[in-house]
Amino acid sequence: MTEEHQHTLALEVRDLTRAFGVRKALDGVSLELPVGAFLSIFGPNGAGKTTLVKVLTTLLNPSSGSARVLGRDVVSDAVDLRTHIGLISHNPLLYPDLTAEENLLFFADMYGVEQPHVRVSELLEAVELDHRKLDLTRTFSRGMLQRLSIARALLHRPEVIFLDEPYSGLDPHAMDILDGLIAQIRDSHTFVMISHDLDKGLELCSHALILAKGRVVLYEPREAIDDAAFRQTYRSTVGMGVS
Amino acid sequence: MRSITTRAMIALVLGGVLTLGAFIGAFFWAGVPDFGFVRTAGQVDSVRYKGPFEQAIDEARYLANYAGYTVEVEADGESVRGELVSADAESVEIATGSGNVTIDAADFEAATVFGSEYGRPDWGQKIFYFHVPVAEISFVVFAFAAFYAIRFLMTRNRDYDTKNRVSMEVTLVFVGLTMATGILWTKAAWGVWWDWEPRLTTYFILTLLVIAYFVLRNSVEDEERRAVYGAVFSILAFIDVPISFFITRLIPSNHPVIEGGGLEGPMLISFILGQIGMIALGYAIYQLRMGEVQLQERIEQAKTLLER
Amino acid sequence: MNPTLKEVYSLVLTQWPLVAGAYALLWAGMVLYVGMALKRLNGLGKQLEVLEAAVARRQAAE
Amino acid sequence: MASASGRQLRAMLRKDIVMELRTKEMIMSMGLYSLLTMVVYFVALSQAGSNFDPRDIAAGLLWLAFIFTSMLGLNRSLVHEKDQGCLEALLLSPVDRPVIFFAKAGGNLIFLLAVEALTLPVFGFLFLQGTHLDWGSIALLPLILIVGSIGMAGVGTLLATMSVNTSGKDFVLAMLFIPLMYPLLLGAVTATGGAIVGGAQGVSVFWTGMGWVVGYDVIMLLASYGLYEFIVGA
Repeated sequence: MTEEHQHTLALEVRDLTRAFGVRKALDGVSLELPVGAFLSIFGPNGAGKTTLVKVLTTLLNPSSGSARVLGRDVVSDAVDLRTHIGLISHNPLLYPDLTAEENLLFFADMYGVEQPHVRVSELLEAVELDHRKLDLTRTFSRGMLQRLSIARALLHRPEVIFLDEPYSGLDPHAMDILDGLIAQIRDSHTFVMISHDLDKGLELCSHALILAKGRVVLYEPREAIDDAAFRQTYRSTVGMGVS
Repeated sequence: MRSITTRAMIALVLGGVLTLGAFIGAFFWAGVPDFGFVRTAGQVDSVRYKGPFEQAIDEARYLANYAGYTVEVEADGESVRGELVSADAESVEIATGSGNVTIDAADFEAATVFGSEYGRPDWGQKIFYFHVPVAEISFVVFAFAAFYAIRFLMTRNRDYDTKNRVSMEVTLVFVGLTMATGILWTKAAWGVWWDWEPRLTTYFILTLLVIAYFVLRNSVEDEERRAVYGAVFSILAFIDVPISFFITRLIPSNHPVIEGGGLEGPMLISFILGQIGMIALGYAIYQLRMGEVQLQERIEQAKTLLER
Repeated sequence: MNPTLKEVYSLVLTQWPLVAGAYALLWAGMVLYVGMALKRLNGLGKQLEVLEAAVARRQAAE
Repeated sequence: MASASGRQLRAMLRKDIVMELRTKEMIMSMGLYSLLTMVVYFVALSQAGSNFDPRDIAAGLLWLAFIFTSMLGLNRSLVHEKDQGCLEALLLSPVDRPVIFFAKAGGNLIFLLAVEALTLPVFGFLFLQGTHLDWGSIALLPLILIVGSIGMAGVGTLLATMSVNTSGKDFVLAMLFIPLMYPLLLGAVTATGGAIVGGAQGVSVFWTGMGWVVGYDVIMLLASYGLYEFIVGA
């Protein structure tokens, strides 16, 4: 990894293919994303959005091609890379039989966060859950879980945050809180978000990507996008979905 | 595609001819070995006649098994020869040319029994010419499956997964045939259909493992995950193969073990014929199934091409 | 019959049908399996022909 | 790196134990299941007559209870990880995959041993009263329980990680687990039988069985350790 890359490019994907036999979940995806950007990924079901995020978060290995996140290769520098990225999924990724505090402390241990208790109470305050920190997350509402999930993703101060349909299943109030939280950390982080919601995705993003059948259909910075044409392109890809 | 089926057909015909040849050799050419001896008072048949026998007896009651045999009994310093009528712990009765003689057991000193010895034909041994090759091939194909599993995990190339799966299928066929032929032989040789004996037990476990492999595959949705799980499980399951193979050599077992140099001439030739034939059949089945899988893949490809 | 011969032949009679039966079973199993595989192969071949003809037609039309 | 792995291993173990102590789900279900097995044993043996020696079959019955009980726990422990996608969160953290294996297997081993420690005296109380026991050789029992459970927890964790992703979890786990466990079970039952029967011969039988189980443990744990990364990443 080079210093220069680390500070200019958050994502550097070259000809990335993820295939099993003839079925290709990703088929030659290439893109670059500067640090500090907000990338929204759109596409029909089965377009390869989740696969792309899984490769970038080192959960899946690419079949061919390469991907670098913050200048770190997702295969050879995987362990190092994991300390620099966070994931907020539509699944809370929390243990229902642990309290909010225990959940965060456990993940702080996994990441080796320094002064875990200080960091955890700081984050619990930020997501306004400090009054519920001794309750089992089993008893939490969907919105509270999502907030705690954000705290979990931020524990180790990641530089790139991946969001996998974070708004699905949230009520309007919880959505507002999530919006507020993202706005708070917007400037200091790079975001990669999978979204089904065109309005929301376009509103937040600085770069937009449409995937279909594992290929890049469109990848442009926000300024270059004409909303109507973009919607048209998006709609035409939905027909190409596998489902 | 065609070439695979052609190769398969050649191997199939070759295997068929060779195993048939092994069968003919085994049943009509190779001799029937003897499975112990039976003894009789006189010569009754020349087919399996092994010659006369003499059995020394040191106590009167041991003569009880030899009624009808010619015996020579030493008693009180005298020797009496004739056909044994009866014998027990008290007395021995012998029919001589000059009437029956009864000897008190207390006077008994020694006796010799005379008669003929016959080989008992061991037809069960004929299973050896095909059961053993089938079982061997089941192990060998399983080894191939495990090898492809390792290759798959190393490369993530789907072709190796296909080879692993097809090898396991061929293993299942051969394991099934080994079980079926083995059970019939068990009935012939031991008089029971099944015995929880080390070799049989470990082979039964092997059968379950091969079936479990397919149960596992069928219950996994995602294609790649299915391949990985299948590969990992076939490697773990392969550990039972050496156990099953060597267990008859480690633990006392009723199951016959082939010892080197036991076979000669027609027997050896028939056996080797059977082995080569079975290898050819295994190869043929493997290629046949591979051809089928590849055809299926081509059909899938054509379908996706048309749906585009 | 002489008891000895009876014993000798009884062994021959019980063992030999079982062993020959085992061989017959082996062959029946093999033939059945291979037959089924060949039948499936044949069916797939036909299906492929239909599909490839369709692909050729499609390509000619384009 | 080693210290990081150690910290992560401890964290995962502590998390499993805290969760278990809170819900008591695994211990309760496994413990009750093994007690129910005892009732079934009583029914099964009720026609055996008075002159049969329960010591002859005690080892087999014990391990029968252990193996079925262990499957219950193995399934639970991985379902916990799968339920809310927590396994994914673990995989996202900078942890070596074998550490996850050792943590899960370690947790399972602890719960398995706890249930065995509960079952063993109950079994002895219910079935072995009034029989002659050689306490010198009975003292060897914990050894075979621990060594046997290590193999069960190790291989079981690997297989449960697979079966939790299949349709028909419990059945698939049983189908994979029991045949693979056969060599271990045979050795463990042999050793346990030797310890229960006692005497010089019993002790020698015990060590033979132990040898088998230790050999099995070494081979299977190495294989599971090597293969876990593929399973958990798939």
